[in-house]
Amino acid sequence: MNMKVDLAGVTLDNPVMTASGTFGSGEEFSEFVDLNKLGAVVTKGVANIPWEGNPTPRVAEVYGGMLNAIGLQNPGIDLFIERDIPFLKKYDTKIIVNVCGKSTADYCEVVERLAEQPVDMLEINISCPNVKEGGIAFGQDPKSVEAITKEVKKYAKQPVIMKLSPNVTDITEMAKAAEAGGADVLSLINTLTGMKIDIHKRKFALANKTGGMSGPAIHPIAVRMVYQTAQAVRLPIIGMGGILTAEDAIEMMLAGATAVSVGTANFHNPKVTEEIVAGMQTYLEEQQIADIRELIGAVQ
Amino acid sequence: MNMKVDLAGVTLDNPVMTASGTFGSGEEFSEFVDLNKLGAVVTKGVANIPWEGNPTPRVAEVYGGMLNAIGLQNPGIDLFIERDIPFLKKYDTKIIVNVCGKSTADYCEVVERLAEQPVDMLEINISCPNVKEGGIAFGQDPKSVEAITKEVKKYAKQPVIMKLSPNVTDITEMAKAAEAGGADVLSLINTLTGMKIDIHKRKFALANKTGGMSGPAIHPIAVRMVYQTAQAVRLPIIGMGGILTAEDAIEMMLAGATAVSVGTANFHNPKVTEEIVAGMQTYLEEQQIADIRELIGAVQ
Amino acid sequence: MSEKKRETAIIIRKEEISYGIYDMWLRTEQIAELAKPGQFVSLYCADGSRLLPRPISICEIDKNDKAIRLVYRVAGKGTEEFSKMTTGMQLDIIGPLGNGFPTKKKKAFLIGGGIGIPPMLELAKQLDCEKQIVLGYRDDLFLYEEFKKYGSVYVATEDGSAGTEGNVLDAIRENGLDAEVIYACGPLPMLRALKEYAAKNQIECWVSLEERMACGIGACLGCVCKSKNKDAHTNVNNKRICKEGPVFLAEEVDF
Amino acid sequence: MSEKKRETAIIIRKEEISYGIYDMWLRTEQIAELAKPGQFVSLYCADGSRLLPRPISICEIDKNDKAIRLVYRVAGKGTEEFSKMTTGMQLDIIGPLGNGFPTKKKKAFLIGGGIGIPPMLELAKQLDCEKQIVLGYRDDLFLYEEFKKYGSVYVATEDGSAGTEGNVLDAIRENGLDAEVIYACGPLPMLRALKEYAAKNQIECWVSLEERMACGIGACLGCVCKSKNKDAHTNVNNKRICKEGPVFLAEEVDF
Ligand SMILES: Cc1cc2nc3c(=O)[nH]c(=O)nc-3n(C[C@H](O)[C@H](O)[C@H](O)COP(=O)(O)OP(=O)(O)OC[C@H]3O[C@@H](n4cnc5c(N)ncnc54)[C@H](O)[C@@H]3O)c2cc1C
Ligand SMILES: Cc1cc2nc3c(=O)[nH]c(=O)nc-3n(C[C@H](O)[C@H](O)[C@H](O)COP(=O)(O)OP(=O)(O)OC[C@H]3O[C@@H](n4cnc5c(N)ncnc54)[C@H](O)[C@@H]3O)c2cc1C
Ligand SMILES: Cc1cc2nc3c(=O)[nH]c(=O)nc-3n(C[C@H](O)[C@H](O)[C@H](O)COP(=O)(O)O)c2cc1C
Ligand SMILES: Cc1cc2nc3c(=O)[nH]c(=O)nc-3n(C[C@H](O)[C@H](O)[C@H](O)COP(=O)(O)O)c2cc1C
Ligand code: FES
Ligand code: FES
Repeated sequence: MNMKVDLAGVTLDNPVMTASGTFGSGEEFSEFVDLNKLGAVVTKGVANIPWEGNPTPRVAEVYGGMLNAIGLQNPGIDLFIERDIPFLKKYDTKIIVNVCGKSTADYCEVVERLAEQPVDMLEINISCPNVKEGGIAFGQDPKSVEAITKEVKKYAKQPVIMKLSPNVTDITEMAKAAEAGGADVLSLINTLTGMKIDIHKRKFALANKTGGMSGPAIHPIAVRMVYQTAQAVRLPIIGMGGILTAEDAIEMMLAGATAVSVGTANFHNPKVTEEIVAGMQTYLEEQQIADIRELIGAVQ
Repeated sequence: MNMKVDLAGVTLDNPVMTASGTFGSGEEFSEFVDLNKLGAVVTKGVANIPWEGNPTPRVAEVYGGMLNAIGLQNPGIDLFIERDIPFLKKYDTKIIVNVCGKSTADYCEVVERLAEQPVDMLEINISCPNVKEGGIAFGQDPKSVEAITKEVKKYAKQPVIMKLSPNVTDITEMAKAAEAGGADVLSLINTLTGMKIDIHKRKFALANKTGGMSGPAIHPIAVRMVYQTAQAVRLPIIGMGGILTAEDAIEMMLAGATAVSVGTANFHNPKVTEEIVAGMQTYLEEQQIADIRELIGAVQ
Repeated sequence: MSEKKRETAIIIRKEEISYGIYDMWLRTEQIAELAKPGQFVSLYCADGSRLLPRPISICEIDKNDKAIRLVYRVAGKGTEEFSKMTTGMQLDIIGPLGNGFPTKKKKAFLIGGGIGIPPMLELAKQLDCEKQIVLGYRDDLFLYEEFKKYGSVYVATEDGSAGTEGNVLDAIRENGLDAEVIYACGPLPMLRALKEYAAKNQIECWVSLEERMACGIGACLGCVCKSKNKDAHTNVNNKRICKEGPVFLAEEVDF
Repeated sequence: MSEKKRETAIIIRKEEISYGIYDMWLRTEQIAELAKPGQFVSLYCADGSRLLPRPISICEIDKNDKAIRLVYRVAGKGTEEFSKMTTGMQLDIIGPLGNGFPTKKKKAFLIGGGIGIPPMLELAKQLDCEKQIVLGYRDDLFLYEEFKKYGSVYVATEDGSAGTEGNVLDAIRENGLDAEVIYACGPLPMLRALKEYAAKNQIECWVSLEERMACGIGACLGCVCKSKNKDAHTNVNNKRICKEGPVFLAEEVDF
């Protein structure tokens, strides 16, 4: 039974990856999960310099999911290279570094710094709804999606994944723009912008007022967008958004994803990524499917 | 304690209405709810002629919500006027007729037919994701939102509510366009486009492939959009999307809604609308708020 | 218009009667009193991630004890949740829903296939006529003994382990049976075959249909089937299975 | 790095000890063994609409019985769910989380306010020094008797119904107490007042902070507080309450 999938020439042992920002750089979760069992670890977004992120409260629970407005707090690329990459190199899994920035130059700086590093792919986050500059602003206009993709590709030595925002009228426009800009892979979806109000205090639940919504509540929207994108472009897709079980991961692949990322579910069950890998294996056995790649886009 | 709110000169006994399409024309639910206790009944969308709607399956459950692709099945305006309006007139509640169409002319025909009818307001659905023509196509482009609003207003004798789609990059653009077109009230949100795949059959759960997602899972997105819209326009807003409890309804008002509509929750508990009215009353008492209108947009 | 109630029922008996098939008696306030054979109830889940109620046919009605019996197969998360509940626990339900079977005084076939068998039991109890009960099983003959009290019972099994090897029509043919009216509930291929058989033999044929539902009370238009004639309520050729059905004259609907 | 486990624990005792305040003992596999005073566990809800675990401080540890004690107030849906569970039921938990209190051999104030009182109990048991326990209540004196075994206990109540009328600092003043180290858990205004008091009197002051959490293990950066110095892990002036905390030297953090 083959569980391997291919993303722009990088072969993952299985399609299960971690979603950026929900898994740190893997260290905290390594107490619960054998990182060697994951297709890839995608790290928390890293910028050219350390970021302090947003004031607290930064997270709030909502029905079937959560809101976050971390604001891309990160230790900066120097400490990341010095500490996080060596940690991940101890494991037999692929390393995908999520990159954030306030300007195109910021992104390019990080990408350039990573060029000689032993990382397998770069995921460019142009879809964070929780920062004022950069982030989502890049991801809601096809022209700027194409432009930033082109720029980043100039500096990148590894395949480039463009991470798209679901807060758009037509996700396929953004996908096509990223393809036109030279992206190697697309990943979707980032969080949907949401809000929660504490009715007793009559105050916003998050200091940032709005936050990015994630978790099983957004899964049907993610599946729809992955399906639409798979119909519109030829690039491989990393599907994410609300994956909680192996069934959800399989659904995402049937919709057209080559690999999947698991985010919020890690907070509900720190062992979930490994359990999803096992559950997908069981499904293949039960359905007598020899190669997991047969699932990709196989919905009728 | 005042529970009354005002929508474009129409005074509702309380802010709780039913969401179009989830409550028929009230008859089926009148076994469970005293319609006299509701602020208004909003009817299922009605077109100039009867529509058969989409093939089945038309509904599917998702985590914390559901998908529907009814496709605006309706008996047409003639039977509606003959049967449904007289039924609702027996009750002491406001009547809001939801209107759908495949072309601007269709909408205008229905609106014109309703001009001399004893209905209190018209809700124009330009945001249904489940029909090929009309529906959402009108609701995702500010120019066409403004144009259709203007057209409809020419024929309308009652105040016009424009119902907006959440499947857009910037809801405030659509809200401003509707305002510019002369809308009296806005209502939001309609359903978010989603998809579910049956992993055992490897088939779409809905015959229509995609469906509109509703229920508590979408509530934080609805609250965010109501808040943003309330900041952007001066029109009163009917807030809806995932309201399951009195707390959810209050949250929606704090975000800026003058009234609220309850949809999917009716399927979970047919008595829920009445219970929400009672729950809101209790909240006002506990918080010693004399007038429910104090809640509108009162989040800090 | 038939009366419906939303109630909190109490589980008064529950057992697994076949692999993955559960038999559950619920004490109701008024639903048992109002119920007719062929109607169904919808069960609400306790888990907040599952909001839509699950439609389950009424298998038996005990008006004295204000109780109804449901027999269901674990098909997903909702039925799994119910299957784990125990005697004494409470369950929110709504019903009775739908029209139910008509009860004619004609020589009858009562035909059930698989998980469509349970609703035929109360019908068998209430029908006052010559009853030939034909049951199609995969293998395990759940409820079989109970049907014997109400008529002559014929069985078909897929694997031939009991009765006729094959389907219910094979059992009818093998036993040389005939009737003036058919009441049937079961998988679509079975119902389609019966519709054809009834048309060919000019027998009145009542079938109970299934569809995905949201409201269960006729308001959402989620659960329609195509009908031969324009439906009086919908004003188009669609009938609501939860309201005008689930039982239809086979010739009047497409399925 | 302290070890953490995700386990399915069993409720071995549960009672309501004050209005809306529950006392629950859980039998664990390894968590009791690993736990220290001032650490917490996070409890997962059974209902699928609530995905994030609820952080609750460890009130007592019984290593022999592999059990931990949690005392919690019903604050919302999650704690309500726990409050309805009964002995013998299972509950998924993760822990022990966070750093816990240091245990110094200095004359100490152990100060708890409201639902911040429970975590001081295990600390009181384990501290080996002169212990002055100062507890601030709204009214009902839950856990009060138990503290008396481990030191001299002083009480402040908002309504003056017991001990000093006012807050814990009022009780300290009224009783003319002093100490070399403070360990405190409770509402923010209390902790802020203690920080100021400690600074003025140059006392070492340890406070246990709260913040909204998602992962509980230091990965999501949801639960930070501002710190005086750059944190070694985050490389900015933010410390993770679930990991570097919840116990901090008051002067090192902003709150
Ligand atoms: C009128 C009617 C009577 C029925 N009577 C019985 C009965 O007596 N015994 C029995 O075992 N089953 C019966 N069913 C089928 C039963 O409703 C489903 O098996 C059940 O809803 C599955 O729920 P789940 O949560 O376990 O499955 P899931 O697949 O997790 O359910 C997801 C959603 O799909 C719906 N759904 C799934 N399967 C069906 C189905 N076959 N028909 C309608 N909705 C479905 C669920 O209600 C739910 O909304 C009946 C269905 C209908 C429409
Ligand atoms: C380190 C730590 C230790 C704690 N120890 C205790 C204790 O020993 N006893 C006790 O009664 N309470 C304690 N709390 C508070 C407790 O976590 C909350 O009361 C609880 O999470 C509320 O959950 P809920 O579902 O009932 O409320 P809801 O308001 O429905 O919860 C919604 C979300 O907000 C979070 N939340 C709500 N209130 C708080 C809060 N005060 N702090 C952190 N998250 C919150 C919930 O975890 C959940 O994710 C502690 C909190 C922290 C951070
Ligand atoms: C706490 C948190 C932090 C996140 N941080 C990042 C980030 O740094 N970069 C990024 O591209 N996405 C980030 N995301 C988005 C996730 O990677 C993912 O796209 C989203 O959460 C949807 O997946 P899920 O529903 O499985 O969580 C974050 C999400 C959460 C919940
Ligand atoms: C079954 C169903 C049918 C609907 N039909 C209509 C409709 O005819 N016209 C319309 O404007 N909205 C329709 N809607 C959208 C609802 O009115 C509402 O905007 C949406 O469901 C969000 O609210 P909720 O989460 O409370 O259900 C329908 C929704 C559902 C679930
Ligand atoms: S389920 Fe709503 S009309 Fe039948
Ligand atoms: S809760 Fe995730 S870092 Fe503390």
